[in-house]
Amino acid sequence: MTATIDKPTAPAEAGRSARSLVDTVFRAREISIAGALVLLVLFTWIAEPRFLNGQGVKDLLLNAAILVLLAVGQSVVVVTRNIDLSVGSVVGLSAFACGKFASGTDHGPLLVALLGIAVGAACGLVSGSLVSFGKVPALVVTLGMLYIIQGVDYWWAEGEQINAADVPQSVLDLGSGSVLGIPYLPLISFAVLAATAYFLRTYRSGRELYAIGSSPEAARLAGVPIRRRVLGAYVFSGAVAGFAGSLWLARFGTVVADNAHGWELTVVSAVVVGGVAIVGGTGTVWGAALGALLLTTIGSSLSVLKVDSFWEDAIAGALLLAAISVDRIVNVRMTRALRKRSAR
Amino acid sequence: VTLAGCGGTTKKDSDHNSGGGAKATDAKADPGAPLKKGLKLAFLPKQINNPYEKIVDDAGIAAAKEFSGEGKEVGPSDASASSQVSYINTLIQQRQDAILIAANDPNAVCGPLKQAMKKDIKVVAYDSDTAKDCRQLFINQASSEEIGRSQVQHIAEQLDYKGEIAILSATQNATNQNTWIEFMKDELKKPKYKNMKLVKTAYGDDDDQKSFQETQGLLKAYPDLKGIISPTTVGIAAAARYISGSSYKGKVVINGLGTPNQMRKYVKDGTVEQFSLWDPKKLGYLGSYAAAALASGQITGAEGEKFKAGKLGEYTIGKDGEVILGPPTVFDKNNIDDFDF
Amino acid sequence: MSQAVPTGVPVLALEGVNKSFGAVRALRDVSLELFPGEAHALAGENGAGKSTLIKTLAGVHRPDSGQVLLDGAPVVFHGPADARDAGIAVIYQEPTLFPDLSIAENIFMGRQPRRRLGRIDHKAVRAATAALMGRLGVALDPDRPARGLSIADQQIVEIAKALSFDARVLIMDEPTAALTGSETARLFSVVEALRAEGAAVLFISHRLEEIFRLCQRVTTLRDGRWVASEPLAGLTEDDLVRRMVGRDLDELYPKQDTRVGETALSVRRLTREGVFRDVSFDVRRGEIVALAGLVGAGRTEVAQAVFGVDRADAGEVRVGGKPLRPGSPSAAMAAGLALVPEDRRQRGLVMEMSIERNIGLTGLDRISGKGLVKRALERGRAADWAVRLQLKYGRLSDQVGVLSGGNQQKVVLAKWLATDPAVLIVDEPTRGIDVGTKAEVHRLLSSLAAEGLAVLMISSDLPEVLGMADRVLVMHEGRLAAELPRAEATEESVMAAATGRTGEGRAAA
Amino acid sequence: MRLLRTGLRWDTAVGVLLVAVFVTGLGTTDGFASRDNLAFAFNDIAEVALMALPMTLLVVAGQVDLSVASMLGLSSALTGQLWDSGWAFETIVPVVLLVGVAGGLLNGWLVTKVGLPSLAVTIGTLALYRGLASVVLGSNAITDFPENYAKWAVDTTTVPGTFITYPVALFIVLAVVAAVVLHATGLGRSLFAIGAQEDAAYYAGIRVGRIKLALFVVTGLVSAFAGVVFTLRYGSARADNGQGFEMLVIASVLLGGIDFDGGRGTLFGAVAGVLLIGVLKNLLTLNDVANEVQVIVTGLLLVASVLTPRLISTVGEWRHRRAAATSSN
Ligand SMILES: Nc1ncnc2c1ncn2[C@@H]1O[C@H](COP(=O)(O)OP(=O)(O)OP(=O)(O)O)[C@@H](O)[C@H]1O
Ligand SMILES: Nc1ncnc2c1ncn2[C@@H]1O[C@H](COP(=O)(O)OP(=O)(O)OP(=O)(O)O)[C@@H](O)[C@H]1O
Ligand SMILES: [Mg+2]
Ligand SMILES: [Mg+2]
Repeated sequence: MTATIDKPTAPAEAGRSARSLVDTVFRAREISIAGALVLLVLFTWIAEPRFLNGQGVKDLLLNAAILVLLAVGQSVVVVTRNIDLSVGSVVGLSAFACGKFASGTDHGPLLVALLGIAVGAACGLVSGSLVSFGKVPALVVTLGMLYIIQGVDYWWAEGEQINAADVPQSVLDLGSGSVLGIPYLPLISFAVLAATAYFLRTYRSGRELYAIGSSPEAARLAGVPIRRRVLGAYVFSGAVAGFAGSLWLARFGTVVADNAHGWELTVVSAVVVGGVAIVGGTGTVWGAALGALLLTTIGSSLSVLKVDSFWEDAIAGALLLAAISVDRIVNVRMTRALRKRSAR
Repeated sequence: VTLAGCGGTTKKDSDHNSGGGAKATDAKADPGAPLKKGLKLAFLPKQINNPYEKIVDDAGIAAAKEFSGEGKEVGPSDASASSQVSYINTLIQQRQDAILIAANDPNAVCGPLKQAMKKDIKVVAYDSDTAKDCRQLFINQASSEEIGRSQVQHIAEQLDYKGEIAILSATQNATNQNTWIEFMKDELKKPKYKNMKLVKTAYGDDDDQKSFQETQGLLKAYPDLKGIISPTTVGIAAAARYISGSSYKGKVVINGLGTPNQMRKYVKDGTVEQFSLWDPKKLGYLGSYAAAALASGQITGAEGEKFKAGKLGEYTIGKDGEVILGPPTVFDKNNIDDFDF
Repeated sequence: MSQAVPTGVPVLALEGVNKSFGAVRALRDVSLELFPGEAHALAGENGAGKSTLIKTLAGVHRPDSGQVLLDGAPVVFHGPADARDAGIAVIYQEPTLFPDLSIAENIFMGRQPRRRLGRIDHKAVRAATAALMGRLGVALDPDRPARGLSIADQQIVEIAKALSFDARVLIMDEPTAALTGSETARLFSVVEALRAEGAAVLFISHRLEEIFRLCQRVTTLRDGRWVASEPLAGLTEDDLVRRMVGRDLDELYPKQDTRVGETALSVRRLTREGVFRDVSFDVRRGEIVALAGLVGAGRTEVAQAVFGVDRADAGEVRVGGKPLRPGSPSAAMAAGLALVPEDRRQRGLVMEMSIERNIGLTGLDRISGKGLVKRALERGRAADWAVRLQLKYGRLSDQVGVLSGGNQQKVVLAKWLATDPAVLIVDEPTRGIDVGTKAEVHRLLSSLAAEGLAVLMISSDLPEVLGMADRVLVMHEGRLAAELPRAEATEESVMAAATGRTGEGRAAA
Repeated sequence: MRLLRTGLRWDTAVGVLLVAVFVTGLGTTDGFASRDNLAFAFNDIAEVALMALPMTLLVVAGQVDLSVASMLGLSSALTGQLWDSGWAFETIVPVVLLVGVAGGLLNGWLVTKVGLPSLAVTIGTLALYRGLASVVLGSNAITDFPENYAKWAVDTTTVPGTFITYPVALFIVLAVVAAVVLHATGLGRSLFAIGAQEDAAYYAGIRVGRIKLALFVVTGLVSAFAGVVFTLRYGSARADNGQGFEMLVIASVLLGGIDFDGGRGTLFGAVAGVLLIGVLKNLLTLNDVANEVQVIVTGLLLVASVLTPRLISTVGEWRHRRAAATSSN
C-alpha cells in the first residue's frame, strides 16, 4: 500500500476549543437545573418574602435533606445501568426498626444510625446479590424486593406506631438541632453527597461504576469486576436508604410501617431530573441532589404561594415536565450550536 | 354543558334508579332473642396498618369473645375503596355472620355490601359511613354535627373569637372528615365568629410526613394564621410536632382529634392545650355488640330499636340506622394521663 | 524480514483446544505458538474460528478442552483481567468502548495512574492519552466522549488502549478493517517497533497484503480446524487463499462493463454544519461511484444525510428526479434508496433477532399478506440471500449475534439487497469479509450495476475502490476534494486529494 | 434438550403455575369455585388486565408508561363531573376517550419529539394527570351512574352460562387482538426490533417515532376506557380511583416474563402474569392469608420470575459444557 502520510494536524486545534465547549455542555446539565431552582425560589420569594426567612430556609433544607440522601444512593446504582426500586420500603423498614430499637431507651443517635445503616445495607446486599450474581434485571428484582421488604415491615409492625414521646430526646435533637443556624440533617446529607461525588470522580472503583453503566460488555473486556462493583453500589444505596430511615425517625419522631411508602418514584424522578441517565453511564450525584432539591422546593413553593390544594399535584407534574423538557431542548440546541461552531 | 340533555342517558333519567331507601330487612326484630353463640364477625378497616383502626378492631374482636363470638380483622394495606371491595367479596364467600366496615368510599363499596345483605350477612359501618342503603347500622363515634361544630367552638374559645384559622384534613375524599368540615364551615357562618376566617383546607393524606409539610406550608403562606384544626389523628400529631420544634410554638393554636398517646408530649410541652377524641376501644366494642344484636335478630336496624352493648349499657338506634357512641372526650394536661391508647 | 522457525519457549500458546457453542464447533483441536519478536498472522474464512481463538487467548472464553500455555506452563484465565495481568493486550474485532466516557478514560479504565491515597491522577491520564494519539498520528481529543466516534476512530482508540501498556503479547483482530492506508501504515510502524522490543504479535486481517507486510508466520484455520502453521516467506497470496478456502479463487475485482443510464441519485449542495459542506454529486444507473477519503473526512455522514437518518442543514437530494423528503429513512426507502450502514452492531442488525427476521425487517410489507407476516415468505427471502452470499450459519432462526463478524456483515448486505433498491449506498460493504466472499460481493455489486442499479460505495480499502469504481469522489475534511474518472484514479491521485494536496485532481462540481 | 429448554420458558411456566394455582384453589378452598367468586375474582382485575395489554406492547418496544393509573383516575373524575353536570352518558364516553388519546399524545410527543426517556416523562404525567383529576372533581365523589350501563361492568352480570363478566370478555377479545398484532404482524416485528435495538430499527426504515407515538396513544385510550369501566363497576367517581395501579400493571407484565429492557416477551406471558396475580390474590384472601403476606408472595413471585429461567439456563449451560468436554476428548 501507500507510504505513510501523516494526517494534517489542524483538527487538533479545533478539538481543543471544542473541548471546553463540550465541557460546558456537560456541566450545563447541572447548571440548567440549578437555574430552574433559582428561578423558582426567586419567583416564590418575590411573591411571598417570608419564603426565605430564617425558618423558611431551614424548612426548605430540612425537607430536601432526606430526599437528597436517597437520590445520592440511587444515582450510584443508576449510574451502573441498574435501579433500586426498593428504597421506599427500605426507609420504612429501617425507620421502624430504629424506632422500635430506640423507643423507651436512651440509645444515642449514633447507635440508632448504625442500626439503620445495617438494616439498609442488609437489604441492599440481598437486592445486590440477586442482581449481580443472579444476573437478572434489576427493575424486576428490586420491585420484588419493594414488596417483600414492605410486607415484612407491615407484618412486623402490625399497625403499631412509635410515638415521638417514646423516642430518646438525643435522637430527636439530631432531627431538629442545628449548628450556626444550619440544621444537622442537611449538613449530614451534604457531607454524604460531597464524599460520594469525590469518590465517584477520583477513585478507580468510582469510575468503574460509570464504565459498567456505559457498556457492561466493554467493562467485562476491560477486566472491571462487574459483580463486585454492582453489589457494592446496591449495598451503598441500601445503607444510605437505611441511614435515611434513621434520620426519618430523628426528624419526624413518629413512625409507622408505611413511612416513605411510594417514595421510590419520587427518588427516581429526582435522579432523572438531575440528569443521571436511566440507562447508566452519565450524570453526577450533584445533579441528582439538585433534582431532589428542585422537587421538594416545587412542593414547598406551591403551598407557600397559596395554590389551591387541588391544583398542587397537577402543577408539580407540569413543572417537572417543563424542567426536564427545557433541559433537554437546551442540550440539543447547545450540541447543535457546538457542531456548527466547530465548523469554522 | 351544551351537550347536556340532547338525548341519551343523563343523570336526571336515572335518578329514580337509586331510590332504594334505608329499608334494611323485612324481618321482625325480636328484642328478647339471646345473642347467638359462635357468631363470625369480620372487621374491615380503612387500612390495616393504621394504628387508630387497629385499636378499634382489637377492642371489637375482644368484645366478640365476651359473647362467644369469633372476630377477625382483614383488610388492605392501602386506604382505597377498590381494595376493600375484594375483601367484601371474600367475606361473602366465607359466609361471615356480619361485616363491620370503615368505608374508604361510601358508594364504591355499596354493590358488594348489598350482595352481602342479600345473602343475610349483616352489615355495620363504623368510623366512616357507607351510603345509607348499603348497611343496616352505622356506629358513629359521635354525632358528626357535634364533632364538626364543637371543634370550631373549642378553637374559637382559645382564640377569643378572632383570627385566621386553617384546617389540616386527611385525604381529599375522606368521608367523615369532609362531613365534619361541612359542619365546621356552617358553624363559622354564625355571627359570633365574624372576626374569624377559615383561610384554607389543606390535605395531609393521613401521611405523617405530608401532613408535617402541609403544616409548614400553611404557616408560611398565611403569616397571620392563629390556629389549625386537624380533625384527624395523623394530622394533628404531625402539626403539633412541627410547631413544637419551630418558632411558631406558643403563637399558633392546634386543636382537633388525636390520641392521647400521640399527643401527650405536646400537651406536656405546651404546644397543644387541648384536643378531643372518643375512646376508640369503646367504638370497637359497641360495633361488635351491635353486629351481634343484628345477627341474633334482636334488632333489624330500624329507628327506635334498642339493644344492650355489654358493659356500655343500652343504646337506641337513631335516624337512618345511626347509633351514636357518645360525646367525644376533651383531653388536656389535667386528664391526659388517665388515658392510654 | 522473515526468519526461520523460531526456537525457544513460546510466550503464549494453545494446545489442542476445542470450543463449541451449542451445536457449533468453533475450534477443534487447534494449536498455536506465539514467539517473542515475531508477528504471527491468523488466516481463515469468515466463521473459521479466528475470533474465537483470540477470545480463548484473552480469557473471554474458556476452552472446553485443551490448554493455554503461558511461557510454556499451563494457565487458566478466569476472565479478561487475568489475561491482561499476564501482559496480553487484545484488540477485539468489534470495538467495545464506553460511549459516555472520554477517550482517555476509555483507554485507561481500571489502570489509571494514581496519586497518593489511590486517587486518580486525571492530568497524567490525559497526558498519556495525548502521547498515545501522537504516536498513532491521529488528532483525537482525549477528553472527547467516545459516543459518536466513527468505527475507524473507535478502532484507533482500541489500538491505543492495547498499546497503552507494555504488553508482551499484542493480539489484534481485524484492527485495520475500517482504516485507510495511512492509519494502517502508522499502526504497522508502531507494531514493528513493539516487535523489535521483543513483543509477540498475533494479527488477523482479510486483506492479505497486510499479512504479508507485517507478519513472519501464518496459521490457517478452516472450519475451526487447524490447517497449517508456516513461515510466510516463500508463500504467495494464492497459496494462502488455497489453504483457507481449499480451492483456487477467481479474479478479485470482477468489474463488468456497464451502460450508464440516467441519473438515479442527485445530491446538491448538501451541508451539515461542522460535519460536511456543500457536497454535490450524481450517481447514474449502472454506475458504481466510490466515495473515498481519510477516516473522518465525512463520508459516512454524507451517506447518512442522503438516506435521511441525519438531517442536513441545507441542500437537496433527488432520487429518480424527485426531491426526497429530508430526515426520513422510510421515505428514502420508499423512493428506492438503501443504505448498508457502517456500524453493523448498532445500526445494521438487531443482534438478538434471528437471521431471517433481520433480513425480513427491511421488507415487512413484502413478506406480509393481509397484514400478517407470512413465515414462509420471510424464510424464503432469507434463505435465498444466505445462499447467494455464502452465509455460514446453523439455522436461519439463530440469533445474528452469534454469527462471526464477517457473516454478520453478509446478513446486513442481504437485508438491504433484498429490498431490491434503485440506489444502493454501501458504507464499508466488505468490512471483515473474507477474500473468497469479497470477490463474490464484488461480482454481485457489479452485476447488479449492470442490471441498472446505481451504487454509491464508501470504502477505506483503496484497492477495492480502484478495482470497483467507475468514478471516484474524494472527500477531504468535509468537502468534496476531487472527482476522478476510473482511468485517472490511481493510488497516488486518490491519496493526494484525500490529504488535501489537490491540484492534480479535477476540482469537484 | 431443546424441548426441555422451550418447555421451561418463563411465560410457559407462569401459565402452568396459573393452572396449578387454579386447580389447587378448586380442590382446597370452598367458595373459590362458585360462579360468583370466579366472576368476581376476574372482574376484580379487569382494569389492570386491560391496561396490561398496551403496556406489554410498550415494554416490548423498550418504553414504559407509568401514567396509566393516573389516566384512569382522570377519566373517572371526568366521567363523574360530566355526569353530575347533566351530560348524557353516551356523550361522556367518547369525550373521556378523547381525553385519553390526548394524554397519550402528550406522553408520546414528549418521548418522540422532545426526546425524553419515557420513564421520566410518565413519572411527570403520573403527577399531572392525577392532579388534573383532583382539579376536575376536587374532594367530591359522584355516584348514581346509570344502571343500564353500570350493569355491563359489574360482576353480577356475566356472559350467560359462564362466569365471564363483560369487562373480562372485552379483555379476552383485546388480548387476542394484541397477541396477533405482536406476534404475527409486521408491526409486531417492528416493536421487537425497536425494543431490542432502536437504531437498527430506525435505519431499517421503521417509523420508530410514529410507532412509539401510536403506542402511547393506544395506552392512553385504553387507560381512559379502563377509567370508565372502573367508575361504573364501583359506581363511584373519585379523583383517587385506581391510585397505585401502575405498579400492579407493571408487576404483572414483568411477572409474565416481558423484559423491561425491551425486545423480548410474549403476550401470553403477560396475560398469564396478570391472571396469576388476580387468582392468587383471591385465593389467598379466601384463606385469610394476611395482606402483608400476600405482598411478600407477590414480591417473591417477581424475584422468582427472573431468577428461575436464569437458574435453568445456568444449569443447562453447565450440563452442556460437561457434555461438550467429554465428547471432544
Ligand atoms: N457466542 C457464540 N455463540 C454461538 N456461536 C458462536 C459464538 N461465537 C462464535 N460462534 C460461532 O463460532 C464460529 C466461529 O466464529 P468466529 O467469530 O471465531 O469466526 P471468525 O473466524 O472470527 O470469522 P470472521 O472472519 O467472520 O470474523 C462461527 O460459526 C460462529 O457462528
Ligand atoms: N434511532 C433513531 N436515531 C436517530 N433519529 C431518530 C431515531 N428514532 C427516531 N428518530 C427521529 O425521530 C423522528 C421521527 O422518526 P420516524 O421517522 O420514525 O417517524 P415518522 O413519523 O414515521 O417520520 P417519517 O414519516 O418522516 O418517516 C425523526 O425526526 C428522527 O430524526
Ligand atoms: Mg472474527
Ligand atoms: Mg465511515
